[in-house]
Amino acid sequence: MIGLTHYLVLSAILFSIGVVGVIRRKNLLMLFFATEIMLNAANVAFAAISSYYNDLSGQMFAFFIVAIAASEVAVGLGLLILLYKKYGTLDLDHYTMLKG
Amino acid sequence: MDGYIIGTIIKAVLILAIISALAGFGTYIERKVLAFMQRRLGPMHVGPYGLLQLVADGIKLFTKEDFIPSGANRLIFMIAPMITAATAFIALAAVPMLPEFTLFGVTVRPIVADINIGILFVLGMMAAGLYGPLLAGMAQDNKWGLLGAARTAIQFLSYEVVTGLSILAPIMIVGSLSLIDFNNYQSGGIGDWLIWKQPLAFILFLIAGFAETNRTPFDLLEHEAEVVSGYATEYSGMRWGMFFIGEYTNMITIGFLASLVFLGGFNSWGFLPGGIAIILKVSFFFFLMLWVRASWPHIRPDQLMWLCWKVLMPLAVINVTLTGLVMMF
Amino acid sequence: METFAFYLFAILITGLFAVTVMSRNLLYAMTSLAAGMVLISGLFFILGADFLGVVQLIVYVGAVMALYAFGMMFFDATGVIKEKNGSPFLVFLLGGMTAVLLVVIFAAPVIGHNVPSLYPPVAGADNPHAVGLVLFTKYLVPFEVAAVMLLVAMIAGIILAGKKMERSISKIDDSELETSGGKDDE
Amino acid sequence: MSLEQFKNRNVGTQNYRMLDLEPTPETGWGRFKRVAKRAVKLELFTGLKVTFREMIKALFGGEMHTVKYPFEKLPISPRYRAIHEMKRLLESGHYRCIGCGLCEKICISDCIRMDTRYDENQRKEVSEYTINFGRCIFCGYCAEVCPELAIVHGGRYETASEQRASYALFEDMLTPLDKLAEQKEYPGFGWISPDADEKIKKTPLAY
Repeated sequence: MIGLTHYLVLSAILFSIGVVGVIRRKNLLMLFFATEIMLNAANVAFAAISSYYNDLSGQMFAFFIVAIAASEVAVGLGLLILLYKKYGTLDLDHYTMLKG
Repeated sequence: MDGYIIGTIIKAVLILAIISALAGFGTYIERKVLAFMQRRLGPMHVGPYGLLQLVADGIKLFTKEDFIPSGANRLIFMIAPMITAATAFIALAAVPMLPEFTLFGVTVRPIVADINIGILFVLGMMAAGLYGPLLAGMAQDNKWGLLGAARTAIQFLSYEVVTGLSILAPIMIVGSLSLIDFNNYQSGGIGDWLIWKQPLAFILFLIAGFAETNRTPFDLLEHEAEVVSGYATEYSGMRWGMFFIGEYTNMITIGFLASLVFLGGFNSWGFLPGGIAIILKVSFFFFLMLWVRASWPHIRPDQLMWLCWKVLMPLAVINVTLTGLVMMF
Repeated sequence: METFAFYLFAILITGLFAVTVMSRNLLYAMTSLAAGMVLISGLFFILGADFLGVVQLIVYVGAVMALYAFGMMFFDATGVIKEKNGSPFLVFLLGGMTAVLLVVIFAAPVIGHNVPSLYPPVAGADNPHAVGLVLFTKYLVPFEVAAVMLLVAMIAGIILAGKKMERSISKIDDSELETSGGKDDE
Repeated sequence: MSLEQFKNRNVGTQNYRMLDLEPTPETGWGRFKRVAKRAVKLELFTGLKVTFREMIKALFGGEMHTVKYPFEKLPISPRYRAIHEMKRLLESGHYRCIGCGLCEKICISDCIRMDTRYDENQRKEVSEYTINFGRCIFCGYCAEVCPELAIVHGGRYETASEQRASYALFEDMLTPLDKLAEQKEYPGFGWISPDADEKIKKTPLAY
């Protein structure tokens, strides 16, 4: 039988995958993807806790996370498009103008 | 429990078979109706009245050479048509097709999964269906495909908003998301149909449905005169056939949704039993799509966006607000 | 049945997200991420959070990922990404340590067995009703704040990405195009 | 449809009708008024009505306009430019081509190849003549330039075949000897126009 722990471990693994992505990738779009993975992992944990503790607060937080992801994509994609128009690349290593 | 699973599997297979056959038959009907409206004969020579044309088409689609362009992303190119077909059929899972009937002493409910959020599930699955054309256009190494994919993204994303908002007002009146509840709400004859309470929502839903199924006033995704065939430029054979089946299945789904939500669903209609009534309604919507295709020219992409964001969406929001005010007082 | 569904979904989601993180091809990454999100909505359905599952389908899969895909068309992103990885060993060490740490934390016996349920679902109401009741009473202020945040994000997105939107290319005179030829190509 | 309708090229004598279109409104208020007027007059449904009426007429009135193509064919215009034909001299039956090579020279898609040699009478003789119909765009320049009216465009438009090389040889295009009596002069490209006499002006000799 599947218990809360199963879902939490799954969520932790997914979150770690997101962390690996954030550390490893240099492409800005891939960083956004990794962020989405982490948000989704949190969603899974929230929904599981909400279901097993019989409390709707978890689902509420999941809804707000979805809203945050939606606004993140709106602003972030606009910024990415601007950056790409300006530098012609999305590679983080190229954005080094603040380096002394 | 086992009986339930077996019953569900049987229902799913039946719906898959019947609807894909109907989708094939729909191409024949479309050709015939369009031909008559243009004073032509349409397919005539394969079988009586050209009825076997769809068999011939099927043979042609299956035996046609299936090639993948050398610059394309092979894997994505291959799975994109399956996404279209699969999401179209999954969306049908939450749609009740016919009223309950008894067969060999077993009461059959012709719905694969009666979930209490049925209508949102259908809309969500049709929203996920946009990945078919989108990925197909991006995976093939073709400018027309990319343009088609860009148009897919803007058209489907924009009109999902209108579909959702227009159907929100009926949801508020009925107070449930289950399509069966919608049907039961309108069980009292023609006077109970939701179209009389929500005419604006019905029109908005119909327009958005045309856009979501890529039908003619809004068939920007694969309009031959502008983008060769849009997302389907490089597709041939059975992969292209899957796009086709998905599109026709979506047409049938929109027809069922419109009949169930606004036109009284499968309640018996006068002397007509409910099953025949809903088939008539869906057939009418199917015919309406062909009729409109024969009559109206299609519009430019900027007009499409103008229509969605400056006309339909404000109207939908006003409709929802008015419905809320009327229900409150 | 539920066990089987959970393990199927869990393995598929993990694999798909791993593909997202590891793939050198943006198209593969986007596709597998979207597929993973669809499967996560399946997890929500198993957990009984029907409405959350549908929101995941419509908002995440239907809108957010589609927007990313639309954005990818601006970036010429169908090819292979070249990126330099400084020290893959360090990455996997850090990632692995995070994973181990999180799993240990979550798998450890949680001291939450007697946590009182703050907003239990209303008896007799199905999931959308219960969610609506809680969302519009206890969480009304956060809901409004989220709405304002979405509005702000929408305006910001339009302003960032939509420069020169009022300029219609089809309404420019041909003579003007000829005289200013090449100037627009920045 | 009869051939006369094809031949009638006097634009303006046909029964055309000018549509009384109002000018496109420039201001926002004008546009709104137009939208409102069209919505009230239900102009969209006029289109639906027309197509439905046509369908009823076609189904029950028998007003079908289909030409069952392989079984019945419409006449084509005399100036239609399909597969080339090589003509023969009516008196001797010899082919008209004198091997001047003008058609090869003028061909803009570079699809005509010809080879000539002197025969025993020291006359130029065409030894090889091919047209690559994979490249030909049927522009009609070869027929226009030919001084002997030897190469013309015929009316054979059904050109599906197993091989690309079909129709492409000199012998395939040449009028068969036994059909010489039926050879029709070509009134289209390259042929002098019927009113050529009126168009010719006398060269002024007195300067």
